[in-house]
Amino acid sequence: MAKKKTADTQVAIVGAGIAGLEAARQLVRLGYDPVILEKSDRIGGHVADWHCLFPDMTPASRLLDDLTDATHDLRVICRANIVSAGRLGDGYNLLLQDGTSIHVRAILVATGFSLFEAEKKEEYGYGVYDKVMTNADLEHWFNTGIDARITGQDVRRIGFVHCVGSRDVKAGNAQCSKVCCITAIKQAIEMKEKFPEAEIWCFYMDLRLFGKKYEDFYIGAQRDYGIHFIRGRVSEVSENIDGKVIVKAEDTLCGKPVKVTLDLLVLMAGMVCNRDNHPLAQALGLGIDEDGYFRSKDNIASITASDRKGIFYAGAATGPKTVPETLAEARSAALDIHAYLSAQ
Amino acid sequence: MIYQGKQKIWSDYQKEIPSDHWFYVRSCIRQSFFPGSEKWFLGICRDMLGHDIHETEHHTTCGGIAYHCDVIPQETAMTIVARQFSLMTEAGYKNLVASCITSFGNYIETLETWREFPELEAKVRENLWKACKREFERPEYVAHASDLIYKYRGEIAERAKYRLVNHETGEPLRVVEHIGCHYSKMFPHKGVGGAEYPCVLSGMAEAWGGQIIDYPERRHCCGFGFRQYLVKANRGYSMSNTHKKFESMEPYHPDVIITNCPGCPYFLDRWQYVISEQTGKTYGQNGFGIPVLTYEELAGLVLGIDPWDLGLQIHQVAVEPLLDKMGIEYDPKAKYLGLNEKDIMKPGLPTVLRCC
Amino acid sequence: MMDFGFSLAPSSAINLDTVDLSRYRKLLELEPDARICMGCGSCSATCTAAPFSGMSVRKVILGLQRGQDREVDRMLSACMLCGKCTMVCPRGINTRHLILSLCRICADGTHKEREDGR
Amino acid sequence: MIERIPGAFHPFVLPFVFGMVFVLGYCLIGMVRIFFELPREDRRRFLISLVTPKTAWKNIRDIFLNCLIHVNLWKRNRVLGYMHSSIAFGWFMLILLGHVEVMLFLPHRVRFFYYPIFFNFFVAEADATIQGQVLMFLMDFFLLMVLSGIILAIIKRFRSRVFGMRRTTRPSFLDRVGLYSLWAIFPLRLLAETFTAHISGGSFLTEPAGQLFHRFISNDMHVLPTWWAYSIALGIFMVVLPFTRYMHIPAEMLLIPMRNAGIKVRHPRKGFAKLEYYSCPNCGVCIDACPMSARKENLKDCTVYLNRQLRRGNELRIEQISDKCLLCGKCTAVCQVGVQGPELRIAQRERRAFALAPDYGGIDVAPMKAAVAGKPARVLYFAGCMTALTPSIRKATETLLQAAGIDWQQMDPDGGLCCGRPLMMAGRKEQAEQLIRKNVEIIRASGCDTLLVTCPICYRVFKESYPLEGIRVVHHSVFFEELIRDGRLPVEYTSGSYVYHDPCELGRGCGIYEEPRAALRRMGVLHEAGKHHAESICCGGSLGSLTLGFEKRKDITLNALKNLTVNGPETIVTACPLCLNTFGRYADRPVEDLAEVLVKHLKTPTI
Repeated sequence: MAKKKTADTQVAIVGAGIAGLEAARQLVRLGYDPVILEKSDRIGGHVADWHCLFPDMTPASRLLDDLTDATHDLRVICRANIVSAGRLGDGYNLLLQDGTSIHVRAILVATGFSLFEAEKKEEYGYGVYDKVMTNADLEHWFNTGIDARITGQDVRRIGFVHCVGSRDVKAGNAQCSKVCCITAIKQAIEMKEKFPEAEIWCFYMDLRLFGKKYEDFYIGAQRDYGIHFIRGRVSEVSENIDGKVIVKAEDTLCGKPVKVTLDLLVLMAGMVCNRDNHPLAQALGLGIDEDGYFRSKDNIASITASDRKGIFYAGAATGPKTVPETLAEARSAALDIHAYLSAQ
Repeated sequence: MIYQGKQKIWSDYQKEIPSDHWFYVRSCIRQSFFPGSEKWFLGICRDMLGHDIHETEHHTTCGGIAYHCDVIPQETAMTIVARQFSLMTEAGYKNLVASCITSFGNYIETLETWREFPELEAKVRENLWKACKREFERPEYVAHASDLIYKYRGEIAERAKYRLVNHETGEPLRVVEHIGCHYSKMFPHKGVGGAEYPCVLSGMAEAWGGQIIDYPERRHCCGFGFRQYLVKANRGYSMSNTHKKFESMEPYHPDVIITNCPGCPYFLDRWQYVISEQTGKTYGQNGFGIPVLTYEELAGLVLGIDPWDLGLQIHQVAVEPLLDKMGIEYDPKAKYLGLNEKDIMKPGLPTVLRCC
Repeated sequence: MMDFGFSLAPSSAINLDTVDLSRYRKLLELEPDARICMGCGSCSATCTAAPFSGMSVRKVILGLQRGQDREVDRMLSACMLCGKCTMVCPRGINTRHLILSLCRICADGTHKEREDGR
Repeated sequence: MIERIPGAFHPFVLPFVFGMVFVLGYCLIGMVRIFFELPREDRRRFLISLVTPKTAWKNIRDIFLNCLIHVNLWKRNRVLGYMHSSIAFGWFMLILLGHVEVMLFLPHRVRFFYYPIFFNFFVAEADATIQGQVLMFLMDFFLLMVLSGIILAIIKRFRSRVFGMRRTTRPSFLDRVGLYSLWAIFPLRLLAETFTAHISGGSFLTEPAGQLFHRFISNDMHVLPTWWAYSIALGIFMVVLPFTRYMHIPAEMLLIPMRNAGIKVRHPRKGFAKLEYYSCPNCGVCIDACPMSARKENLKDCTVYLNRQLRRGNELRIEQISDKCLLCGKCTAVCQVGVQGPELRIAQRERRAFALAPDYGGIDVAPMKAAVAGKPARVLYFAGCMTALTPSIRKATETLLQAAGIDWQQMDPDGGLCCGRPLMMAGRKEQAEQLIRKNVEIIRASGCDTLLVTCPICYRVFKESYPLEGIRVVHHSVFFEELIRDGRLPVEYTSGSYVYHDPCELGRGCGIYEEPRAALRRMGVLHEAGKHHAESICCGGSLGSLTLGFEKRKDITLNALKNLTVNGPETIVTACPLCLNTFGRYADRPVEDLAEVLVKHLKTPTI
């Protein structure tokens, strides 16, 4: 049921992360010629920085390659900044910072999330202590092998702090980021494989392992990799004279404070709403929830619909999502757009 | 430790401290523990640097000790605070500077509480009026005395006679800074540099040539804990906290500890003696302890004020090793000579801790 | 030593740097499944001995990893080996054998009273 | 018959004589040692039993029926039965008749114990008498019988499946030496007697065979070598016997009277235990019977291997085998000798050193005593730990007690002390006794005359180890069956079909098989499982096993379920909370406790 491509059936996709790219791929299949607006200078979003994806340890690059191959011929405008948007006819006119004006009949907001700035949790010393890094830094190291914080083979004790900037009212984000528990376990296993002699501790508040194969990951981490799990939030991190980090937490299951000296501490920085949501919401006239994510028309039946006609959402623009959820939502949004445009 | 990382955090916690016209409120206990400190605060800020700092003899306790010992309710504490504000209003000042960290915390806590619950402020105004027919304006700015010295650290550095540098080796002295808990742990934005890496004292030490040590237990409380110390049965717990700090800083071989709280220097100083008696362990070089100074005393030393005029002979831990390192000239014989060369008597010596 | 009427209090914190895990490691040789405990507490909830003693297999497994040997022994000596904990364990840990193995590990002389760092 | 060899001696008898003296000496010393390893009261009991006519007669009968005729084996497998009894009984008869011959013809040679064995060598047939002919006929007949058994044994060795045995043990090197020498004895005897048949006479077997041989070989040069070979085969067999599985032959002859005297395993390695594991014939029947054999990795953990390792003193394996076992008792039920696998294992577990011994001294039973004493009732119901996890049993039991108008109260409404049986099974007898003392206090405080239990594990220990004189300990299956019979629990017959699973502790443990079946027959069609009663298959959940993990028990349970459902029952019924829990996990059809079934069939009283 491919439709004939016409100039005014154009759809603008804001954000060239996996949600935007997947939606673009589906829209192309449906016969549209979407334009992708990306604020940074490259496509792929956060997944482009990731090494492997749980639960099957699929290389992130494979997913991205598939997506970029399928959207290869599309027009992607990088470093795009939507200055204003106005209703024009049955569509919208988007004005970019460089004066480019794009007329589209539907907009897909796939702006994703921002990674919580771990520096904000000052007590964890990210950016201050030599051996504290984030989950994103670790993925970068998996990809490139370059990080001053991991030197040589002498990494014998590693800690993972779950919920950094998630479920933390003081850090301005009360939401669970959904993926950090399983990411921590994934990364802990990867580290154990790289440093088999290492002892690894995961400090968690709750383990939220809801997805397919996640529990297997958890049991595997315990049984096969001997990773230790301590139920308790890290309260403070210090640095000792050797530059190692001393982590203090309460083992809430034991009811006692614990202290451990580590060679490396990985902070599982959570997902927070995209910092640029606000200006975009203002430009497009969209609602923002208290958590800073875009407000869907309905959180059960129409997550991908906005309050405004012709504007749709996909992926983490509306809240923390896993990769498969994001992809599914992107496909769903593409169908919604198709239905919307076909009905006009 | 990545210094730039700390600076980045400090930049988030800078206060615009007014440069002049302060109403000074003293501490209950500092005058007896470290009698030179408050005297020289005024001496330095008012007389040397020429700032307008006013104090009144009508000032009383802020109620902090009683409040933190669970002896009086918060409403009472707030009413006492309101009276201090009324004294300030009466004297025509808008900026309050407290000598005591607990007072500072108490003032800030009171103001923040009133901000959240205005009805409490109304109640306290009523209480104050009923009690002593007084009225007050809220201070525009509340600072701690160390904030002021921090602000004037550059001016002091310009007039410095000595620097925090080992005059023989030229190496910077290793300085441990200890911030009173009530300074910024309750309201990080009210302290210079926040709660995790406060820079109010480290800023002074660095401005005067010293090198700050970040040891693992730097955040830890000195152990005073009000109730913990005041009840004798709990004193071991109080001391254990201090002990934990010393054990943690020991590997860094600090030359001096500076503090900005009335209780902390007292406990960090006196417990060194008790710990040495109980465990046989001392933390300084050659059997000495680590000298513990208030920021005013340190400023005084840097400015070349005679150590015995600063009251350093009142300290349990001998300060002479520090004076020697800084190259400060002093008369050992004058150590126990008081006003008008009156002999204030040399105390008995501890069995373990070396004091002379 | 001078008597001040008070003295340094031992730390209640568990120092994972100094905790003696030899018993736990020995246990893992005999009962590797001790690793997969997720601390759900089913065992403690169903325990026949618990109402009389505070016995908890969950705490035993945890205590071993945190060097709480004294507490572990106290709990172990309350176990009646009824096996209900094994029946309810969602992870299928052979808790009954775990307890028996632990009782034996002490016999091998590896048992040391050890509290954090002292 | 006249003596052919003057002096009644020839050097070829020496191997036999040496072997015989060795084995007799060895066994005698062994018997004495075992006797003195028994505790003093057991020794007394044994001696008294030997002179008590009733047990003495029983001993003779049991030894004859079991050791010679192998009646139990006949019942199980006729071919195997025949094989064993033909060898054992045939051989026995050869020896007996040999002696008869000697006594009949050369009574002065009786004192040469080798004489009857090599009778045909030493004598020449002077005149054919009827007696002689009959004896010679019998000798040939029993020799043929033994030979037929040996042929079967050889076939069994290589094709055990023909005899219905799926798995059997692998003989050790010495076992093989013993086996081959045993196989060789009788063909060699046949040869020897055949070659001497023309001198010493023979019957239907040896005589024609002798004549046949003489057609090819006319001189007697080969006569002596065959007698040598026969003697050597006997000698080798006797010498290796104490170190092979054939030790079971003499050991069993002592085991039977000791068991009849009521002696039990008290020490893991000494006395009766030693006798038990020496009595194991290594036949391997227990391998197929063992429920753990559902998993291949457990094949070497059944009782026959325990016995073998006990003899070898392989401590590591002894511990592994002892700890893994479910203690279901199936091996004992199928064992021809009756080796008590579970008891032997518990004894090994008891031997283990534990630095940490539980101590229940701190448990205050006063509140529990006060609670039961507060409302005395005739029947005290002890639900037990396991029943707390299967509340359906407790509820059904309560309903039935109510319906029957029983004056009852529960002993452990808020959870009580453990009965102690799990501790016993783990080999921690002293600790179990602490719990027993405390529970007895509570039971006594209640003033009950009947202690009702729904858990066979508790039932067994209450029965066996609790000093509860004057109080009837009864399992609910028995108790409710009685009430049904007395008409106090009217039940309806419906179209349902059931299979009853015998819980190990209730069936093999306490001998209760029929009452639950009788109760079920009143409510519907009762099917039997493939293996049932004493040979029922453990559910796999048993507390007996210390080391079997959750995953590894699954196959055992599935195998037991397969056995239960061969006749297609709608519902699996058991009478044990642990079986219920275990089967419930994997069963493809409802699994219910007898009490639950009863409640469903309870006739509502018509008013």
